[in-house]
Amino acid sequence: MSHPIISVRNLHKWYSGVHALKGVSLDIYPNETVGLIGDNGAGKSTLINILSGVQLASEGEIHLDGKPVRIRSPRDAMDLGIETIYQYNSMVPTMSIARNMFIGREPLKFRLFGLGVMDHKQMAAESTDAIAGAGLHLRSPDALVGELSGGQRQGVAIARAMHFKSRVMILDEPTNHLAVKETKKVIDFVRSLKDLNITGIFISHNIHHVFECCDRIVAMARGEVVLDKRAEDTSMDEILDVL
Amino acid sequence: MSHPIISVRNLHKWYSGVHALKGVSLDIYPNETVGLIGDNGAGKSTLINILSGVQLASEGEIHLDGKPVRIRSPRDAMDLGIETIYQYNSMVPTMSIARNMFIGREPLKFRLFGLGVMDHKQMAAESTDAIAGAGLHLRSPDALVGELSGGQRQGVAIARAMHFKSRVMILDEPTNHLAVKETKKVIDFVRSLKDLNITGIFISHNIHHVFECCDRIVAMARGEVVLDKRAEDTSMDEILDVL
Amino acid sequence: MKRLLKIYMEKPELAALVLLVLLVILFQVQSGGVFLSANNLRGILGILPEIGLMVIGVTILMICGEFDLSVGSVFALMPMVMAVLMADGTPFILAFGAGIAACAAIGFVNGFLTINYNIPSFITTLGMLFIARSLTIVISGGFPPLLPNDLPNWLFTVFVGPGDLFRMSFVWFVVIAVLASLMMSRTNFGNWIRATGGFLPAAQAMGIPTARVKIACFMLCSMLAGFAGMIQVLRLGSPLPSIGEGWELQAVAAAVIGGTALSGGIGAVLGGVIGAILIRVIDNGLVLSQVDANWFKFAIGFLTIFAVVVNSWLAKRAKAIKVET
Amino acid sequence: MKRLLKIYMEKPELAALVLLVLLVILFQVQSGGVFLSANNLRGILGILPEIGLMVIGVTILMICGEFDLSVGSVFALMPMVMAVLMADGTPFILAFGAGIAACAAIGFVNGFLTINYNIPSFITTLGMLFIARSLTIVISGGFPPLLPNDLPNWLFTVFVGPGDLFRMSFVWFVVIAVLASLMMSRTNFGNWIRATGGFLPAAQAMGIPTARVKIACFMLCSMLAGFAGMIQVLRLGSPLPSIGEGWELQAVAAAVIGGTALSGGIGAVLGGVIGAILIRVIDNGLVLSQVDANWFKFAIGFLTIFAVVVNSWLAKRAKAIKVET
Amino acid sequence: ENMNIVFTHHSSASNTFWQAVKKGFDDACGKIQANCQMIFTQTEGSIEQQAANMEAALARGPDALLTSIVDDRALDDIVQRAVDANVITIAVNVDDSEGAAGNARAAFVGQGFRPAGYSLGEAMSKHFPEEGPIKVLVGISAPGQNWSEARGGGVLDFMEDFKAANSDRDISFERIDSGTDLAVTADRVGAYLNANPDTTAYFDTGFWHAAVARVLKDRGVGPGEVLLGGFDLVPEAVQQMQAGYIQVQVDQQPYMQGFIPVMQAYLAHTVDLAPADVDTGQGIVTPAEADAIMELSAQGLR
Ligand SMILES: Nc1ncnc2c1ncn2[C@@H]1O[C@H](COP(=O)(O)OP(=O)(O)OP(=O)(O)O)[C@@H](O)[C@H]1O
Ligand SMILES: Nc1ncnc2c1ncn2[C@@H]1O[C@H](COP(=O)(O)OP(=O)(O)OP(=O)(O)O)[C@@H](O)[C@H]1O
Ligand SMILES: [Mg+2]
Ligand SMILES: [Mg+2]
Repeated sequence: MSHPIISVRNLHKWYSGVHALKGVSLDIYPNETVGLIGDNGAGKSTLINILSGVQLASEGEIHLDGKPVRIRSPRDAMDLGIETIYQYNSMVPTMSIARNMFIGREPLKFRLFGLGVMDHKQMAAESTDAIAGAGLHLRSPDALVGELSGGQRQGVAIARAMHFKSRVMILDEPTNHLAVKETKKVIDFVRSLKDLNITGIFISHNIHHVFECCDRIVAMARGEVVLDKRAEDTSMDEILDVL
Repeated sequence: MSHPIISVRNLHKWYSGVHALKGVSLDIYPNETVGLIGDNGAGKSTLINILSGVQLASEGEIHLDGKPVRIRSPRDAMDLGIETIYQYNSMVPTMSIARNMFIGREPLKFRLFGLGVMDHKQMAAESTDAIAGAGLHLRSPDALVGELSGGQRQGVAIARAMHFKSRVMILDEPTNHLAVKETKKVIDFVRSLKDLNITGIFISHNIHHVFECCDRIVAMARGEVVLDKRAEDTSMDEILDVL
Repeated sequence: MKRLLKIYMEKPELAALVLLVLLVILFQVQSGGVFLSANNLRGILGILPEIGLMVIGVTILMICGEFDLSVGSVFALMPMVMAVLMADGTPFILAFGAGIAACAAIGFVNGFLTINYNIPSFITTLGMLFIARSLTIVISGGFPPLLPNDLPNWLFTVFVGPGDLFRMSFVWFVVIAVLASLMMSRTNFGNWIRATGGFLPAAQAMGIPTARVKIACFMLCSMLAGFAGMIQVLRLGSPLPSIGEGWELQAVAAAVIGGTALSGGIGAVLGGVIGAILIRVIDNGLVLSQVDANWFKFAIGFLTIFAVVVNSWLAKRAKAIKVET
Repeated sequence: MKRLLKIYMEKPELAALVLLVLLVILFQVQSGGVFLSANNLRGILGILPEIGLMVIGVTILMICGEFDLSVGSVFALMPMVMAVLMADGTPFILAFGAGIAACAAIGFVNGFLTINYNIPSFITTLGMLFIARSLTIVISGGFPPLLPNDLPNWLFTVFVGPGDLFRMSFVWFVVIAVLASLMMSRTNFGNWIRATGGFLPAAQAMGIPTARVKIACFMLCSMLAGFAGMIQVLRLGSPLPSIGEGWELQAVAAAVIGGTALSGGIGAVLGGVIGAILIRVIDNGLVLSQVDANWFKFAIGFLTIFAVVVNSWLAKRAKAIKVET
Repeated sequence: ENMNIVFTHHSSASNTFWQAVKKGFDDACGKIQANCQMIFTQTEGSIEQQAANMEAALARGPDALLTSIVDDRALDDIVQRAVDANVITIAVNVDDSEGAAGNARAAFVGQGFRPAGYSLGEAMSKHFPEEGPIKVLVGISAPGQNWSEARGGGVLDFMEDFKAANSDRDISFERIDSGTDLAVTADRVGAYLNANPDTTAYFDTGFWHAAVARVLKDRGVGPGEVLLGGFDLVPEAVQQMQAGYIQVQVDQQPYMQGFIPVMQAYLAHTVDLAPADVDTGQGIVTPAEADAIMELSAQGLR
């Protein structure tokens, strides 16, 4: 078997008075899609927030391609090729859809030390495409995100992540708020990650969805990994049991 | 058949440049549970926000028990016996769970013109019960809501609504963020509404859930009602078709 | 032990208390023991209730998510209304009623405009700052009337307590602070204020009459500021139209030093009180430490920032203590 | 047509423009035609760039979600630094560089403390207000030096344009306003500023270096304030340590009148500019309308609130227009 | 042992006039090797801050307290306590309007606001045109603040008297809120002069009319076409006197106001000589003296 692309060793996380991760170790292999499930408050979001640089671990190590890395900010994670869809929307409500799509990664007509003039046309065109690609029907890329319905917002977040495909893709409950068709699109997308050479981590409370699109299933409870099996080696019942 | 408990006539809603409800008419009968489904942005949340007083309709009428009513604020709706779980969490993150449970309906030891001294003990005890009743395990009722995981927060919202059972209960995508067991608890709760003499409106993108616990199914698309049938008279396929 | 320390340090108002003690020690040494002398304490405690009462109102309003820049002007307006009325022969108690009513009216206008037109209270109350100050000058005609001699000073400004250390105003201050503190922590109204400031949509969705709650806080804030102004005027014996200028920023600073968040929802009356004491102590201590006049403001600014930085640093330390709660 | 009206009215900066036109007409009539006379315009346009430049910085900082109360003091500090250096024989250009560097340093400290200790910028910059003012007094030793006679006034204060209507400072103002406006709407940096102020967690999650963006805005704000102060001193010819007192609140008011939200994320440079013009027009127009000295502040306060109320009312009307967009 | 002397007043450190007082105060203290402290307020004109500063300063038990008495009542009690505690107390710059009858202070060094305003008006009236209407504008720099209202009031008192004395002429006067900021005063008074080009004279209650002089120059209005007068000999004002735009300026000799009371306190402390009232000068300065003053002013002596 190949070497793990991400390898997490003995990760601990303390939030003030809460011990949210109690020594989590986990290996994720290239081009595999891992389904992460677990009770409410099990620590799933905490784990992936650490991987995507939103939070800092209190203890433990992260290795990428076998090399130890320090992920101190979301920028670090992105630079390492980790793209994330967060459980709670990471959209700026006072900005338009098109601008939200490209925050931090604006296409520039002209650049100097990373700053430059944005290409509004390209942004509008690409975001229209990306949103259509996610199966969403929206009025215009200039609508404010704050004026979208819950599902529409989630759809934009997904469209953004799909547009900026990366080496590793983390999706934290992406299908919440989504309607039937859009949910199907997301599941298909997750399933297609493998073909695109992308490693995926998919969090969901819907075991059907997890089994539909994941190769390996990791279950967490109370801050620890309690089950880690290939999808074909386990069953829904076993998983419901450990939770 | 009995008279409708809530009857909505020709409801229109304009958000600045968006015509979100285009003449919705709907009758809801006592002790029935209505499943409301529809695409993202169909206008479901808008409709129920109007029923629960969070938003004002631009046009149209609402009748309760056959009498026209004006619901100008959430307080009005509550006074009419309408209790709501919102799609986006209606919790104050900087306050404790116990305080959040009872916002606006604090048990008082002593009162004068509606103001008085809160009974902290009762609040702690009742909220502990309510949360356990919703199947949630939380550290203490004094934890801040802002420090809970996504599912834990949703659980508190559900516990609150279950605790303050009312005549009409509206649930806007209540199972989002919830883990398997908690989801089941919610479905059971919705199913039990009938026995408690409560009328329910249940919004979900999970058609299985809707069929599991609703008597009647209403589908919306682009601000209009496009299907309104009893659950036994329709099928998942028919519904997927109209959406 | 560790757990207690953690719980203690996480409360910003208690962190401010640590700082207060440190500063008191520093100034006591710096001033060669004068700082804690009865004479000096008498001076500090004489003024404290005036800024303190104002800070209580401002703190509550900030917890409710709003902001009041007009307190300094209301501080001057209320006693001027009283003085003008009393100069016309109105008895004290009626003049007092009229003054408080004027403050309540100003608070109401602040709240009504802010909520009804959905504009930032920063602007409403900034406008009111000018309006109330202007009214003060207009009704005084530029030169304030003299106060009559038969005022109930025994109720507000006489010295009481062991060694005549306090003025009566201090008793008022303590009583009102305790009541306000109880209101915030024990009554449902306090819960509503906190919810309204913490997350307005949630408070509204839960049926709290948020508009009325906010207006009530605006009115309370104005009335406390006016009451404080009256006490000062009784103490000084002269209704000056210029008192209270710049106090609005000091009051906000005191509330923030005591741990109240500018964005609302977080804070405690006790914190505001400690913040007010800190500000008075800094001011007085710097005078006693004979800081050079030109550097005086520097020291004030520096210590204000320092207080909040230490507060924030202590809270961070507390969070890092690993004890399960 | 209806749609255009709607789009137009929904922009708060354009609503402010309507108000501006109305006020200009009002004052023109009130003053019997003096208001728009060349002489009076020359007066308004002379002082406008100074408050205007400050407002540009404050607006951008507010869009970024922060707040600066120290601008008024920096306004005084920068020219004082220059004057003291020039009195020692430093050439203008070097003194200018040193002044701007001092401003940048102050902005940096503001930003660094605010972000690193996670404290409200209200407090950091309130402290800095005192500190910078104190430094201004300290370096001048209480007695400001006279300016040398060979200053490049032609670059900043000479009259230019048709009928000598503008000063050069106005050209600077327009150029900087246009550049700032373009930066906010066209560059990725502008996008970052707006995202940082709009919803900080989202901006962070998307990998924007929010700390650096905020610090840059603080520095920009301080530098613009200092630059404005220098222009004023060149115009008036004397570096007084007291200039700019109270301007910080005016600058915030101008930004809000122009539609910038105090909570960040919303606003436009153009709005701030219009707000600044409105404030100057109100001030000037009231003098021409011969408002009594005691009522002057009343009128200022009233019109400030009125401007924002009208703005908010127009936006509400616009929202109620039923046109699909 | 060295004397401890404190000086409290109602002005803030950015006020140039009071910096000159401070210089005199510090120089005098150096001469007698006293331990001296001048306490400014944080807000210009804040009497309540001044009172608080006085209380704090008294807690240290100084030998002498020098203070301005800007209000007839607000400081009485504190001064009385100081006197009772045997602190040598001298009023400087401003006194109780009833003088020694209204306040327990031992003596007064300086010149009252109101009389100063009156003499400013009187001195300026020599420049008024012999005939034709007279239109005067008085800029109240800080409405509601004693120093500004009193100075303005003094000018207006004179104008009333002048009007009564010249009942056959058309004499009018007006007050505006002129602000305490060079730029703001320039803008406001500039606007007023646009609307009322026939204005005879403008009086400022501070020195901010120096900026008005610049406006007039920018507009090409010659010196003397609008008469300007105000208070305090800051360099800006002296410059404009040299240029001819300012006709009369009231000076109170700030350096002297800082210096003299220290000497008096010293004598009272060492040899028990009672402090006596000192008038720090008639105070009216005209352009003829401007050049000489400029030199002193640059050294902070006037
Ligand atoms: N900011 C915080 N402060 C304190 N405790 C926190 C914070 N965020 C999360 N927690 C706690 O950490 C634990 C793990 O939370 P986490 O969000 O990782 O759960 P999760 O597995 O994602 O749950 P869910 O499925 O409900 O989203 C929970 O007990 C939660 O209460
Ligand atoms: N505040 C708002 N301003 C402008 N438009 C809005 C606003 N809120 C909702 N809308 C629009 O109204 C329409 C209906 O929104 P609504 O939230 O009712 O949809 P929904 O059926 O609840 O969708 P979802 O399943 O995604 O929650 C959408 O097109 C949405 O973009
Ligand atoms: Mg989670
Ligand atoms: Mg919805």
